[in-house]
Amino acid sequence: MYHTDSKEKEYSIQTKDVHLYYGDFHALKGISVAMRKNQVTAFIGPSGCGKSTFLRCFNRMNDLIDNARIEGDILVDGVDIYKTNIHVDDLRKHVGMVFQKPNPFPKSIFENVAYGLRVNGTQNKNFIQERVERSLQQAALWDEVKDKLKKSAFELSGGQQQRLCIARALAIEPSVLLMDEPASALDPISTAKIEELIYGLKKDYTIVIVTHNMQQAGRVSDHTAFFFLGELVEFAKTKTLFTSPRDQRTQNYITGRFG
Amino acid sequence: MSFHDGKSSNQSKRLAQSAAFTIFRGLSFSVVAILFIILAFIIIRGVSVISWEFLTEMPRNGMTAGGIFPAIVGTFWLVVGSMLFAFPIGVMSGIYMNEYLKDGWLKRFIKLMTNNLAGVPSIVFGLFGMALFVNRFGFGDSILAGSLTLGLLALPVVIRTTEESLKAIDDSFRIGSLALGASKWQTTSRVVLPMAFPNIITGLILSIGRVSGETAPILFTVAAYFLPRLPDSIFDQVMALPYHLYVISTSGTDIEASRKMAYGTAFILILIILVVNLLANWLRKYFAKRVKMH
Amino acid sequence: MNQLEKELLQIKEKVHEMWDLVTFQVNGGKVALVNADKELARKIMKRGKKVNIYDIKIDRMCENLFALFNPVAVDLRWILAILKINANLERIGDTAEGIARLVKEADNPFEAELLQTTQVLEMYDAAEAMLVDARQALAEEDTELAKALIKRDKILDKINSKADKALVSYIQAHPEDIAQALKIANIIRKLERIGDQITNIAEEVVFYVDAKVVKHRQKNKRDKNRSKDKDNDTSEE
Amino acid sequence: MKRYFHNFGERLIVGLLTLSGTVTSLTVLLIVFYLFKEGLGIFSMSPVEEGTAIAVNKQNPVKELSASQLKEISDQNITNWQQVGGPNAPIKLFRIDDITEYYSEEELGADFEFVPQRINEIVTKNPNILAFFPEEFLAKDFPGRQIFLDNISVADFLGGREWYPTITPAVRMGVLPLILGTLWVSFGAILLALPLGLATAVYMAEIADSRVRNILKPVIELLAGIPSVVYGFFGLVVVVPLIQDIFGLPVGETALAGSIILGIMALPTIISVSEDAMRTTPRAMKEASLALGASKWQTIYKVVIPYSISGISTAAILGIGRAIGETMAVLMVTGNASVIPDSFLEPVRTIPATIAAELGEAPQGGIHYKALFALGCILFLLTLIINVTVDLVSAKKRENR
Repeated sequence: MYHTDSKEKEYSIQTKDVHLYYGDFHALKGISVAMRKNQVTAFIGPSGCGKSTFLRCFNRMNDLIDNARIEGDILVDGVDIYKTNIHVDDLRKHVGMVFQKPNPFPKSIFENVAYGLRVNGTQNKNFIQERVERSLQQAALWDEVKDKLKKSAFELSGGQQQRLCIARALAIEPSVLLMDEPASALDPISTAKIEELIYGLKKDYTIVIVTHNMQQAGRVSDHTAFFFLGELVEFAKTKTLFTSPRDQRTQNYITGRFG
Repeated sequence: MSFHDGKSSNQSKRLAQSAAFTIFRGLSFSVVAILFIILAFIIIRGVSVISWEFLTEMPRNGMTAGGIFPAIVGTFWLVVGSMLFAFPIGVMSGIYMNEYLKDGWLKRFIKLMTNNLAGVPSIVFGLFGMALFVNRFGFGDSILAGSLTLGLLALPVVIRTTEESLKAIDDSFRIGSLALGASKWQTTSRVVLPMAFPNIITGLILSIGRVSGETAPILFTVAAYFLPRLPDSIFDQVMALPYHLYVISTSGTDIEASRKMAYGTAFILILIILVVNLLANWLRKYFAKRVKMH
Repeated sequence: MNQLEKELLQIKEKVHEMWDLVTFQVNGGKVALVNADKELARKIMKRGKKVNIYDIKIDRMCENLFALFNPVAVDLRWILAILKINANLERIGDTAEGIARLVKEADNPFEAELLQTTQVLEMYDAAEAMLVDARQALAEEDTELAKALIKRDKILDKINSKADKALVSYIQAHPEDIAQALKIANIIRKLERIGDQITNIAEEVVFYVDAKVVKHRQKNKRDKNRSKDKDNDTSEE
Repeated sequence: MKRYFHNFGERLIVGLLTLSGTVTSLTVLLIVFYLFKEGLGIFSMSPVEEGTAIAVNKQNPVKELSASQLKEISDQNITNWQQVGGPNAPIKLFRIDDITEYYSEEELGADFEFVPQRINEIVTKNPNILAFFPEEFLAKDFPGRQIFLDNISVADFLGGREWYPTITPAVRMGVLPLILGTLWVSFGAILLALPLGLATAVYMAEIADSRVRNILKPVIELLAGIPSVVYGFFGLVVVVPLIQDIFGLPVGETALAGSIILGIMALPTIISVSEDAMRTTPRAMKEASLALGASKWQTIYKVVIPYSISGISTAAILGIGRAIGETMAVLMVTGNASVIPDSFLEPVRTIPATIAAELGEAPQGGIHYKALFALGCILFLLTLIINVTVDLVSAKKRENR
């Protein structure tokens, strides 16, 4: 039943035998994985294992690196995103991203959220207004900032800035939200807030999150993928992976017995 | 879903981008073209003038024939003299400012002064050199006065180079060394300076290029219009390449006749800069490779 | 409410459902005993299987929670307590099932006098009440109630220790009912065990709420009391 | 003992370093001191050439003349005393060389010992005379009235529209044409260099791939290293004739030629400073923009340029600074006419070029010498303003972060 067409449509991201090279360095080695719609998938693994690189394939952020070369198929909502007629900025509109460190623009809170709309050609003021408000609400930030939308985004705390960045990503209504260690630069309280947010966003978005923090993967994700040395070692339901991993390397990693 | 339907949601956005990029690429290449025109022009016209005689003989016939040997020697001594002055003081100042000077009004003051010195036009150095070294100290027009003036000109460059190189060294190395009980100077001399050395030396070499091409500061402090002999002491006047080029291209006895000499001189000046830049680049790569090997 | 709290709540609900089952087993046992209702006894035994499923389910939920949420402090104590409460409940269920089996296997209804003289029904009442209170103590984080419960276990102990004497005199009076009397003796032992298991639950409640370990202190005290009373009790496993 | 020596050595080194560190500051203070000591001296000097006496007949009501009137008179633009507040009579100009028209050599004496007496006679005889003669010939019993000119005032110096530092009898020292010439040429240069430089910086920092960048970077460095005299030479032999041909001018040495050469010379500064500024834009910020579906170009003008705007301003200001202070190249290509420019196709003269061209001929300690130092002061102040502006701009940038 997993091979029927109707089932295929439930996958938001599918990759088939993806290889990625930085010059001579083989960074990703034949990764095939399928991520369901409206689920949270976490990528874990030691530093340099390729999890961030893989994440950045989904919105073609690796295009920015001069000597990166990619092979294999990556399908987002059934479309091969490395096909030649794909416009990369349209893809990125469709696949939102939140980064490791909060990176608001040096603009006002409002303008930060409106940025994505403006660069994509939206000019209707009312529409922008509404969308900004809704995005901030979705990011659970509205109540904290509604009285200071014109203030600089840098006046917010780190955790608030990160939620602002999430709101910014949500404003252009992506279907997939990529999160590259979104809480690694935050304190535990802010981290908890971000994680709560992820639960809430799950019903509208497909979320892929890279995290160094295994507990975080455990807390927020439905499925977890463990990467090691550019390989996908294990991909399973998070509960399964954390209680009874099949691969010895996964076991060693999640128990902290890494050589 | 719009990202895969073949045509874009934002056609104008893409158009603006390709237009902007085309313009920028065009302008950038025109900058490169300008440089190549200048270089090519002078090299092509100048290279044919170069001969053993041109390099080793005195100028003759109102500087329309012969060579530029005294100017080469003069520039050499000026570079040596100014660097003898600027290197030690500049490097030590840089070390002092980055490693020893604590944040506060003194540091701000010295920084401000250094920045100002860097921005002072070279002709003002010439004026100052004339007032202080030539007249006040009574050195007269001499290699000493010229070297000191050029040295002052190079000083802020050397200081800034040193400072930037030191600043690039991460504080953790200093802290690591201090934590092992090393003194401040031991830390500076054994940890910080060796790491900063490649950048400092590259910067120093580039400042040689700067000094060798300066004309304005030596106009009134050392340069001789025509002096077909070599200097005997540091109180002698000398000819210098850049000034020589200026003279024979604007006020020689027979400007048309000396044009050939001018091309040759300009070529030598460019050659010096090329060599200095290539050397600096090579050193940069060499040191980078060595660091990687460690 | 954060995700951890949601997960904890789910476990809590499961525990309460299990508690319902176990309460039914204990309470039903008394009714079956009095009425010699073999049908009810069978039902109780059947319910035991369901309790076992709950036991495994709750264990699995706790395991996942440990693995995925790394509970600390009160959450950690709660989940540790729940693990043990779960085990104790399951054993209470098992014990109640054992009583039900005795009732089912009994040939004829138990003699009223026998029930009377051994105070087995009073014992039953006390155990039932303790089970209810233990549940309340857990739900309301009431450590006073829990501590009181631990003391109330003595009532069962007392009845238990008196029961031997009562049984001996009953058997001497009614030698024909010896089989019945032995069954009752067995039931009394089992009830006493239920009391101990409820005590364990109460101790876990205190541990979870106050972060205090009361079990050994209580047991030591109890042991001392026992040695003073010079009782030769074998019900402790 | 060893410990003590160790401390001593350490202290010695610190002392040495401190000494070096203060050298720069001392140098700047010395420069300021000498420049201003010499330069300000001009305001306590008379514009009249040292040792020259100016005199009129006693009857003449004119008691004072300004330096500019004096020049007009000697250029014969003013020929009647009325024009300078005197009676309606033609001005009879007398210079010491003219004395031979009045007297024979014998009458002047073999060693010119009778000259003062003869001058007395001439001045007394001619009521409309204006006489210039060396002070050594001024007799003790001089019957005429000597005229003294006011010292050069700051307003005259800065606001004067004429720069004739060597004419007799009285020099004209107005630096306005030089200041305007400097600003004019620099303005032209920046007009050319800024668009080119910024475009190149944007291209190098954001658009070009690393291969192209690795070629461009050393090329720009090379452009920065070429001596100004070589640029001047190139301007002289290529740009100047080209301008002459294209615009059909009598001479090609114009402000335009200066601006072109200075523009090229300012390019490396503008490019490297603004490129560095753009490169400091955090990668995260650019990625955030791209991840929101912005195109590369949108990211450049909406994120990179606003972020690095203070660095870009710094680049522009430094470029202007480079252009203002540049000497040799300008000297060689701008024609050096000290007139206030009103088009780019006229020759102009800049402050640095003036200093370079004239200092060699100015007698030490004289008014011309001092005037050139005063020009140096102006130049120094201009660059000081630029440096302070740069400091303020970059301080603002730090604040923004």
